Amino acid sequence: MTLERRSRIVDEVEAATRVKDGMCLSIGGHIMSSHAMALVRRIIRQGTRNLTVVGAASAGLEVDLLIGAGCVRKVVAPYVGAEALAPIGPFYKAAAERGEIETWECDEGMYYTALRAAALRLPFLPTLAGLGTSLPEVNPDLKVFADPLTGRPLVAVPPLQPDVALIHAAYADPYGNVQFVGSGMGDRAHHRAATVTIVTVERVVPNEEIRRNPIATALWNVDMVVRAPYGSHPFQSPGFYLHDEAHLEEYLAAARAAVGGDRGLFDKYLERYIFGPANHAEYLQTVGFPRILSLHEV
Amino acid sequence: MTLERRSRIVDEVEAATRVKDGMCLSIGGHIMSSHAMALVRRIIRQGTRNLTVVGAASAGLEVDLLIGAGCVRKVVAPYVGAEALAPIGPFYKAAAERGEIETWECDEGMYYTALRAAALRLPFLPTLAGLGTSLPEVNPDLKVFADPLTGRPLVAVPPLQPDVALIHAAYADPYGNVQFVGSGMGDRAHHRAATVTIVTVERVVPNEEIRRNPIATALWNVDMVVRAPYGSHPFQSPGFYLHDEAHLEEYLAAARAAVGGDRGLFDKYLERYIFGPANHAEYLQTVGFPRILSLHEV
Amino acid sequence: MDYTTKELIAAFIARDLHDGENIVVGANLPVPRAGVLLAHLHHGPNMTIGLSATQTSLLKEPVLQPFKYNRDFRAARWAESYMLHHETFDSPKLISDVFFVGGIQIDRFGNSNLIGVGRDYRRLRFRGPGAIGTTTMTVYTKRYYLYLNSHDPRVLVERCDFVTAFGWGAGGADARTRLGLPGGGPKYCITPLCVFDFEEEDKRMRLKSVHPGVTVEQVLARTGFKPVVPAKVGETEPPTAEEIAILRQRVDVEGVLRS
Amino acid sequence: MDYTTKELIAAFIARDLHDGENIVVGANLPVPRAGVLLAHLHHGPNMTIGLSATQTSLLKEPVLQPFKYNRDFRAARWAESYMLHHETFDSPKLISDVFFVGGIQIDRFGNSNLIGVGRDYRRLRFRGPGAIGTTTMTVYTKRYYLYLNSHDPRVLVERCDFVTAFGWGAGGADARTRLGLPGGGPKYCITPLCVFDFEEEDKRMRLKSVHPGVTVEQVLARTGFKPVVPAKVGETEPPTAEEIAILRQRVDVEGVLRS
Repeated sequence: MTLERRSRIVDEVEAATRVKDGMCLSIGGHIMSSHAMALVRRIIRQGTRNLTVVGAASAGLEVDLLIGAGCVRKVVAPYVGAEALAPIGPFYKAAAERGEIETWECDEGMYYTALRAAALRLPFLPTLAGLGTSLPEVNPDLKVFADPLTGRPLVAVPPLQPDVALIHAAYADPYGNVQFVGSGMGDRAHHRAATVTIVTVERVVPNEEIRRNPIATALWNVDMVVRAPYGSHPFQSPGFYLHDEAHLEEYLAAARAAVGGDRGLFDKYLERYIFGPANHAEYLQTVGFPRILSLHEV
Repeated sequence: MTLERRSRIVDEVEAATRVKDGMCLSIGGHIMSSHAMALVRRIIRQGTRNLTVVGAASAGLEVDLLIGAGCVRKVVAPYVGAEALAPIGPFYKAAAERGEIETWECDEGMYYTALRAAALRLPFLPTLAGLGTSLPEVNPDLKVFADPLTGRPLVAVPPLQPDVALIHAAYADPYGNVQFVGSGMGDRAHHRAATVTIVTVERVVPNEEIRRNPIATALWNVDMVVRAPYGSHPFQSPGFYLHDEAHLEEYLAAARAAVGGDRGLFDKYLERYIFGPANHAEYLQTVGFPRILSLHEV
Repeated sequence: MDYTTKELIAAFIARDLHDGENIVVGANLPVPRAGVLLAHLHHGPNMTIGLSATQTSLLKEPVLQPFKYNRDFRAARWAESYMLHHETFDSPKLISDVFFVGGIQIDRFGNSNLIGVGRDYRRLRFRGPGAIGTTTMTVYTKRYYLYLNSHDPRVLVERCDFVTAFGWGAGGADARTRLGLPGGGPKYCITPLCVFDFEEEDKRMRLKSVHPGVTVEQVLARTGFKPVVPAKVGETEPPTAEEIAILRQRVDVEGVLRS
Repeated sequence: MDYTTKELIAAFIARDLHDGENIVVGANLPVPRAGVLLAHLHHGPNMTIGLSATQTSLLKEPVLQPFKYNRDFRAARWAESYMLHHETFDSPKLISDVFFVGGIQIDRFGNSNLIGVGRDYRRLRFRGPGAIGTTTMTVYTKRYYLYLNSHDPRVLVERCDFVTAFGWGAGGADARTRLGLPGGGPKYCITPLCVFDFEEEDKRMRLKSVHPGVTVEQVLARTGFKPVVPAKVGETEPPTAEEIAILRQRVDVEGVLRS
């Protein structure tokens, strides 16, 4: 018997081509943590347009960057910002106020309810959240209805199915078994709902290493594994490195100027970090080892 | 500062008194594995009656034993049996055929849907399962209804809330942090739905040991922790010991005779293993070290 | 080549399973279990095998140990990941692509019954073990196989007293889509005598092949309904020497399929 | 005893939290964070502290490090268990007993708005960050606290342009039970000037106490609606020396609450 398991490892350049114009794209992580940035940058570079972006339950500036780069038609995210650095993403705020993007308004609980409905192939799931609020008004996909057993009011949440889920994790073996350092936030919900899952990891590990702690395997059978050390930069990656605040401030200054009417700085940002570097390794080279290694683990 | 955390450790005798006549009691584990038998035996010994027993998604002979001992009014379980040893529990089969117990018919998917509805404090959750089947007829709590968004038929499953959940696990610290060897089957769903959770464990470990692998902590803030080595006997406990087939055969022979009209063997079984021993340690003494130590781990 | 009916069926099942599929293996049905493992070792290196609440690949195991019970924790030794049981049905990515369903009754449209036999649910003549996970699994799996250990007219009935897993309902290729069920429904019904498939239009059970040595008449005499019988009914294809070698040397060393 | 308004508020919050409660601590609201940790170290040895997607007890930590961001993984070093974020809302046993909710608008019935300001949702004058988890959390938590970093008539408004967290709706003690919401609703609204509670019958916001040095008139001048003002409005009780000692020596060593 010499049957061999097929490796699911691809590079970020090839993986990103799986994301096409008009798709629904989810991006895992949580605010300042664990976004598959090597793929997000590549998607901008390849010029993908009209995306529906399902950000993390609380999304960070990766969604803002995609909006600023002109890739986004619609955003699903209960929050887009950078906490104390920026209470709301500059491009997100401006594009929403100007009606340049559509927003699917929900909170985190409703958001996971919608992903779960998709995973279960259900036309809706009910929730108590949203009763008495403006959410069913500003999001007409949410409907108040009477529970068929008791007649009580509930909110019906329709399914939200990403075509592609992008996730950043700590480890994967070549066969699509993925482990996080820590909880993995809400990334399991993305994987379960999405048609295709692409995972970037800090380290590819042998299958034997996965088997040493199988209870830590959070996702299995993911479609593609991309080796991308520092792949969440400028955001943190649990157990590996912290956020690059200086880089995020550089981004925010460029973004704020752009929404104020001067795109010069932002165009330079895009050129320097996204259109210039040929791939993820070149991106890291541009950021530079001194900066990268300054993002300590503890 | 000399604040101290309160220990949640109690013995099985005290813990079982939390279960009162007429309550809804869930029992974790799965078929031949991981039932909190030290508590089940104690509940029989203290003479609790009219229980609604929510067995595991697939329940084993622990539910059958409770029926045989006269503690049960109603059973919720998609399966009650012992696989190849007994395709169906003898007391369960006889009591259901004779109308001596009520059965809340469902399958495993609907069962978890009902527990989830309870955990979420929702009056119902929808499922595709059961459409076109007899389940909504034989279980009038299940209702076919039209999805409020698309008009498609769905089955509404009402909540199922245990008053007390009994769970058997590998380890817990004194503060209610519980870890399994392996998956813990569906026990998290029981804990989330139930008002009170009591966990028997093979070993109580220091809090520091829990902190060494916190991703393995499956339940936290459980209400009581009971130290019960071999507490799942005669069923297996993952990582510790296998099922005691001889004991289960002894039980089955007694149960089969009892449903056939001769309760002698079963009365002896109850006396020997449940009414005789004063506590769990005395039960183990009755079973005996040679038998217990023959239930190897690998 | 000498082989038993159980080995024949295991090989038949194995050939219908595809590389890359995600398939859970129970302990209670040793023949389907052997079929899945044979497929995995024969032509399915990228199959994900669900075993005792874990997922894994068993390619590198020279010999697969049999286990008597579903949750025997010794079978978790090869785990690559664990399945929390309450999450089993949370996504098609977690759910087995393929499933095997037994029945105390199976009707001519592939509906199955695990509740009991009788007219009145409150006074069953024979109480069955319960639906287990079959109601939900058969909603979602890409396809499933009805599997019987004995071919009996009291089991293969015109109409089930109760239905726990919806097959093709009262018939018709759209029986499932009309209800909005995403799964593909029952594909075959496999018994010790034969294999049935389902007629394309009205989804009545149809005799697909008889096992070597079995006649069509024997099947009809032991079947409680009248299946569609094509003009020409072939024989179930015997296992190859390679399949038998894998079965006996790696999958079923204890010879459960030879007993 | 010298103390800042932030320390005063932290102590006020701490006194309202009970031993045994399960409370998640955000990073973005340093004053409520300090209040929760003060309660834990002062009188809550059995509190479960939710921190950076973990649950833990911090009793044995002599000094608690501050963290700027919610998911800073360094705060997971004390983990006893992890919370998968998509399971946060799956059970009251997972959900924080208590929650803190901000708002770009908060109205006189304690409803809050994080969506935006304007009449037309498609053309907001000011787009807010979004509801985060507040819509669902406030459905379930035993009680919650509205918390504002500034006391401003444009924030404390007669009526929110949009509501993301339902407080007491259009008023009435049964406003929440009529909708079937299991949680206890907003208990206090805490600002740099004062603490509001809610009148028992119609649940209008009522001035409960002004912080030392603040007058009722100052509060009214900075509030965009007319709260209920009792004949006698007391002062928010200052922190004790012990509370200040815990805050400065263990909870807030960097002095965020003193800046």
